[in-house]
Amino acid sequence: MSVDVSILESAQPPALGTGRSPAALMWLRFRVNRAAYVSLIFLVVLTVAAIAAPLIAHLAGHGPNDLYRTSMLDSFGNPKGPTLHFWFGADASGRDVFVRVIYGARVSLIVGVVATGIAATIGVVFGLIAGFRGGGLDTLLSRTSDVVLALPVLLFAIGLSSACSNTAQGCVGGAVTPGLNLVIVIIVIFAWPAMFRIVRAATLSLRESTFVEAGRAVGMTGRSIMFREVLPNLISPVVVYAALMIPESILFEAYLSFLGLGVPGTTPSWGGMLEQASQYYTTAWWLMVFPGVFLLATILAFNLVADGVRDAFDPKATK
Amino acid sequence: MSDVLLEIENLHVTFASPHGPIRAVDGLSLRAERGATLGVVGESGSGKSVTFLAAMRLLDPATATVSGRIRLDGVDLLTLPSREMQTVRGPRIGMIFQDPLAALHPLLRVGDQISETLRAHGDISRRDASDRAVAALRRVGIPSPDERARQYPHELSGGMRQRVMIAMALVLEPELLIADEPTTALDTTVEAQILALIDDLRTRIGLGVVLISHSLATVSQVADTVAVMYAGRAIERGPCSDVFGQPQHPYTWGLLDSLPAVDGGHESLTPIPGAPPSLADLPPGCRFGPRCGYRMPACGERVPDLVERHAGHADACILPMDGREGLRRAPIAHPANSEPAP
Amino acid sequence: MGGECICVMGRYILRRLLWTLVVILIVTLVTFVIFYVLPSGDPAVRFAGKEPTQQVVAQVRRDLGLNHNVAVQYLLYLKRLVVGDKYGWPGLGFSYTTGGAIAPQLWQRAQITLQLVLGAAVIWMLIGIPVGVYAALKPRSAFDRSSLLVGLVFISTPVFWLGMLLLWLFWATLGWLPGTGYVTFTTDPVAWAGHMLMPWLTLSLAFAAIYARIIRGKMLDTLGEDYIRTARAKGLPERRVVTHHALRASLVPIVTLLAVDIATLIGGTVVVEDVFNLQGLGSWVLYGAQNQDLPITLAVTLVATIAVSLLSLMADVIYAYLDPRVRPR
Amino acid sequence: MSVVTRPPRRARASVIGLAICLGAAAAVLAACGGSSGSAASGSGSRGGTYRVEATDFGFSNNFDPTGEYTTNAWGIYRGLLIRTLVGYKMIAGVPGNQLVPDLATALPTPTGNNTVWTFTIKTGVRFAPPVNRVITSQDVAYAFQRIATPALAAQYGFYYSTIAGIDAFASGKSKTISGITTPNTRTIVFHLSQPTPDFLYRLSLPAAGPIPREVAKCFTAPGGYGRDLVSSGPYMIQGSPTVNVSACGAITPMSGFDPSSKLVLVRNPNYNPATDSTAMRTALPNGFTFTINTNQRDIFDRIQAGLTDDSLNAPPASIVAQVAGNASQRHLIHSGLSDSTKYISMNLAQAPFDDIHVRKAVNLIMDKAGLQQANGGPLFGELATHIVPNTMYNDASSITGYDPYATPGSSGSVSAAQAEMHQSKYDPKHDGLCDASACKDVFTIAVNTSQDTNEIPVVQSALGRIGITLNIRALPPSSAGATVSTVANNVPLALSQGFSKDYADPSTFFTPLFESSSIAPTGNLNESLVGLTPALAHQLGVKIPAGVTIPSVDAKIAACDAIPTGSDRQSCWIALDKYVMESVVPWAPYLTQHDIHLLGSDVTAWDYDQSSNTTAYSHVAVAANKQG
Repeated sequence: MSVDVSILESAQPPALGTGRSPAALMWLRFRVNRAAYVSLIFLVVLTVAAIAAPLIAHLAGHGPNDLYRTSMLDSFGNPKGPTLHFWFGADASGRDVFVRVIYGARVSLIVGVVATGIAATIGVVFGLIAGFRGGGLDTLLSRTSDVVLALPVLLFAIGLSSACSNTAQGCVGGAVTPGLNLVIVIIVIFAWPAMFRIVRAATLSLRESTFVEAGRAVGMTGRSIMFREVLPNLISPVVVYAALMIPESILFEAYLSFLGLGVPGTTPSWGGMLEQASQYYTTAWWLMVFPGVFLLATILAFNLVADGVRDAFDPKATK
Repeated sequence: MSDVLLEIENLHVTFASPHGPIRAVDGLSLRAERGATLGVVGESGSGKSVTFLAAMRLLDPATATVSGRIRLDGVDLLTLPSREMQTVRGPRIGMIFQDPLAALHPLLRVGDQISETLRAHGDISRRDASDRAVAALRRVGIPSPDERARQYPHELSGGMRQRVMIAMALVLEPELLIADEPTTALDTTVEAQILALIDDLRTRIGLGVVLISHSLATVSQVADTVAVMYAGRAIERGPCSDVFGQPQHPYTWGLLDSLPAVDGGHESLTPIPGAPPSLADLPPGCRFGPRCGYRMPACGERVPDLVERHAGHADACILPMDGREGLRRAPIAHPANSEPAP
Repeated sequence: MGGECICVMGRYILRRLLWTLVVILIVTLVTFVIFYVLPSGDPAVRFAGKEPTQQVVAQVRRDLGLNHNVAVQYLLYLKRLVVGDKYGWPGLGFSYTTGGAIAPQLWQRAQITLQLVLGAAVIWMLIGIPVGVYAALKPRSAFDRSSLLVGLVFISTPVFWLGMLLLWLFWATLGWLPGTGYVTFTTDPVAWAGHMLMPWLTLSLAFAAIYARIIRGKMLDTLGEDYIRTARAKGLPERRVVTHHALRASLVPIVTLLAVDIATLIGGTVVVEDVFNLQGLGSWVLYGAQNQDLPITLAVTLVATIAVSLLSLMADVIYAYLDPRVRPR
Repeated sequence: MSVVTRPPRRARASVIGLAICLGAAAAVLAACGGSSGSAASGSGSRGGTYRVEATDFGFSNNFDPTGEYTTNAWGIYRGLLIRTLVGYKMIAGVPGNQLVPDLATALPTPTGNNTVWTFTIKTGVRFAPPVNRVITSQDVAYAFQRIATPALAAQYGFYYSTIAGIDAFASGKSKTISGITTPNTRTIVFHLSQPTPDFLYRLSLPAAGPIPREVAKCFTAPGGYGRDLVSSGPYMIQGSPTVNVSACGAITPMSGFDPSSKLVLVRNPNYNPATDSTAMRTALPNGFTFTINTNQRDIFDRIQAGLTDDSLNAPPASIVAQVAGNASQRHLIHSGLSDSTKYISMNLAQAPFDDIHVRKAVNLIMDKAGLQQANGGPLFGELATHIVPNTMYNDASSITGYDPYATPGSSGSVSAAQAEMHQSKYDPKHDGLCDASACKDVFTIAVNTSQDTNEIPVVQSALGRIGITLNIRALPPSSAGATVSTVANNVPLALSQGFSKDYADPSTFFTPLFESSSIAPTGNLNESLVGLTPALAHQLGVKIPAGVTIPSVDAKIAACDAIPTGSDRQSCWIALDKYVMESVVPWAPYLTQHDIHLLGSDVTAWDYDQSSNTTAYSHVAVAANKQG
């Protein structure tokens, strides 16, 4: 509050971390954040479960697309709730919700990581080029990102999804087919501009800084300055923002699936399961609760980890 | 000069920080008198502002620990219930700050900021309050105060803003005005005007003034009494003319030597070598010791007390009294290994 | 001075309005292009009945105005927008699927969406401000930390899931609240509020968390400002220092944010309207997009664009009113 | 006929009894014997308002009868607003599909080899306000001029293409339709350019009902007249009398109809019951309201609370299960068996379905019981085993029980299917599985509505047992329809397809679905491409696999269609039905859906209109004292 700032400034820097590598230091700072640490453990367990989904399905005795319509559906086709053998109950086709929830983690994790990876890469590369080169290329890329952000997301997603669903080939010569592939494409299209802007702005300010000047003075080429001098200095904002993009991508996938634009129902996904649940939630709560809790927990965990990553990179950011 | 208004006794202020406690003020004792100006001088971080923020109880209790006594007319402010403290701030003590642009609320008209003070401390109608605000502006010499009252801080000049601050601090006619670096952000001509205004008000309404400044020159213009602070302690205190005429502490010497002479004829400008110590990690003994050109082994043993050596003039240095004047003229070249010359 | 100020303001507003027109042109064009570049089948066939003959398809194509090339169609659309059509002004045309005029439905649905969004905004401000302020007054306290964590949970909760969860709990299971659907305020104010409560909450919780975070940050910054120290030094009661001085300064930048968020939601409450069966703009644009009903899609896109432009303009004007420092001089 | 972009939901029978007792819904069996089922008893009293709610009217032509092509509208027209020359009794079952005279005094006997049809119009039948005058033969003739006006986009105008001179009128070469003459105000004669034995059925469609020229001439775009429809039936749109029809410019929409919110019908003061029969219309309620309530769940809550009486939407299986399980509410469930078939469509020009053995194997492996359950169980539909629903055959005895692909429990037979697959060219390993690459990731269009989505895993699981794996795109109904009906998309397999009759002659199934002439580049109904010739394939961008000849049933359809209505014609269609199922195998049919209605407790009489596959509005009654 009303503390004379100079007092704090005159204090010595913390003794913590003398003689440790920056990575080890960050890990130390990350581990201090208990919520982030627990979240990371949860995500690791979830990832292992997703990879081992066939094994878990085998142990449960039900495949993700096995139908138990005589035992788990009533004569009206309504699903039955959790039992000893169907821990999370059955869905409207008599499939094991537990096994499908475990399989569903695959879609969320793949979308979160792959879409973010692609979008972040595009954003970083374009941002570096635009910020460093400037000129017409910068204008072109910046305007493109503006236009993308102005696109009506839903309309575009629905249009792209139906246009690519008309024929067996999909669209863009078979490069984009409905399902996971298309979902990732849609997310990437709408996610890269934000990263682009961050990297571009950071690059612009770095371009004027002394060490880049120094690089030029010793005769480094533009490209090597860009990758050897500028890029390393961008790692912190890029990693921090990319960490935040993962939960956003997962949420985006869930929305698309909920609106029927996501992966087809035969591939278990949490958003898709929740879409089905929306028809039954008043009578079959288990269809909504289990996939939803997993979805929430995963997004929350990624958000908490992102918080932890930000603190680890920039301890001053938290107030 | 016997009418003590504010008396600070053995004040300690400690801030909690991740790197250990910071002892910002450490056993300070001071007095301000009615109708007189006390100048408090020191580098930034010497604890001069913190002392008076503590007196106003404006330090965050979550981070600052305050002990000792601060008496206003004999009443200890530190133990006063916070509700009563509110009736001290404003009606009894007014305070103005270094950067008037930052210290005035940017979104409120200056007149409203003054009348708000009035309304917080008395049952007064909106109209009367704004009339009195205009009058207060007029009193601090603001031309066309009606118009100015309706303006926002950013629309005024720097000097004008500080006048507004003064008007606001004095509108409730307090006994004491604490001016924390009131002229630092202003240019020299405006500084003179503001100092003259403060001095004028002091004589006109018998106000006690505490003038906090890092600048000896500023203080020397208006102060009756001067206290020099270093690293949370007063190291010299006395009537203005004595402190500037016969400074006793090597730090005060250093301060005066680093001052450009007004006549411009001084041959050398000598800055004090080194930097003030970290308040979280104070040196043993005299805090000025490591930077002192006259250091003796005994300096590192004990924190010297402030001792009154002439009438009203005290210092906290263990150098023998009789040789000081000579020493000041011939400082030793390498303070670190120095022995005082006989 | 005042007159000059108004004149400068007027020019600024005019410039912004012109820019809005440009944005409208771009956005409608983009919508048009998406509709034609990413078609999900021939719209004329879709609206030609169940067993269309080629003549009927041709006739429908003419009736829907799809027989012109895309550029001409777009220009005709703009012309009708400006001049009006047989349904009045602005010429928004008729729905391909129902044949009904767009305009009256648009206003009707816009009202529902506005009620949803404004109600939610009130709720998220009512939650966000006190939580943010209190957290800022006691930074790192248990309240501060837990409010951050709970806020993060809200931010991480998919809106559609939250909606279903609330419906399941309070409607299907406990029966405390009426379920999906909408009742007009004039029909029955209590039923209206009952039907809107869950949609409001669903829409507002994540925003409440975000706003609490932002307000906390702004308050922390503001509380460190010199003028807060001045206010305390004047002997103002702490409550007044917090509300009148700190909060006031902290909320000014929130105004812009709030306006932009509200504006974005006007075309973007798709999921909440879908879950709660509210026939607002969001569910309409979903319907339009899924059924290739271009006039519906265009109308909602248009309204959403105008809302974003006008509200952000309004926010700037309000900002200038609240913060004298940014007023044009 | 109608492609099911909207799932067909209509049917035979009346009360819950029949429908449920056929199935295995044990929980509700108890209800069957004692079900009082107020329905066909029809002992209601006069008065009250029959209230219907729907999430959506879904009108295809804004309620203008010239182009309107939805069952919901037809049910309202027939029962309440439009009297055609010939009509139906609007009751459940086979009798409900039999023609009776309505506006005409008698069913005519055609002359000139089914080409000349002469009708006499009853006296004293008058239009409702604001027209108020007697209906003449010119009003019927005018309806055909509207059908023939291209700008009005009559959506089933093709049914009238055999009327002499209709093309000349359509192209503007003639001011009148030469094949329709009106010797006097009560007589109308149709001259057909070729024999059309089922022409009477075609005249029973609502577009053929009388339309007053003085009003309708003012509407020159499709759908416009729907807002000012002038009734010839016992009810009319509320606000009709206040419409000023003195000049086209003065006409305003009738206040009782807002396509986005409501359709309110009140008694037509000009209706003379003496010109009608109670066998067709009892017309007991004083009025009808059709209100849009977009909240489906709310509709059924309101019905159960007695706040409304009926819905155009089918109740969800979960609600039906709940009501059926409650003895005191069970009687509120009523249903009819719709004249529709739900099926999986296979494309005869796409591998692996170009091989009849694969198509037969698909039929043999299909878990029809599972598909039935996915649709809500036996209460929601009967298993279909061939093309045309039995209710459309006057005498279905020779096809009842016919199931060329019967399997135990109708759950599919792996051994039978694999034995069939064994003979296929796509089983080179002869292991009974579809081994070829064409059998893997078969591009499949499905529908993403809740019930249709439930069918996907059932089909996928069944086909997996004969080695066929699917690459499924689940689309919204309209997108799915548009995708499948665009021939160039070459969709090999389409799930959740449905077709329902326009009138009760099997030609309305066979002609659009299997005749080569109905193959069209877009909006194609012959999705299996039965009768596709190499020339046509080339033109449409379809590549028929080498060595494959696609069977044609054109000649058989033409032969049956030439037989005058009667038992010979019926036998011909039944034989064709069996032939298609065994020798063409374009489909795997699985369900004839029940049209389930959950009724409010105020309903005292209810019946099912088999001709329209809707509630028989002309036979319902409500407890009059309870309502205003």
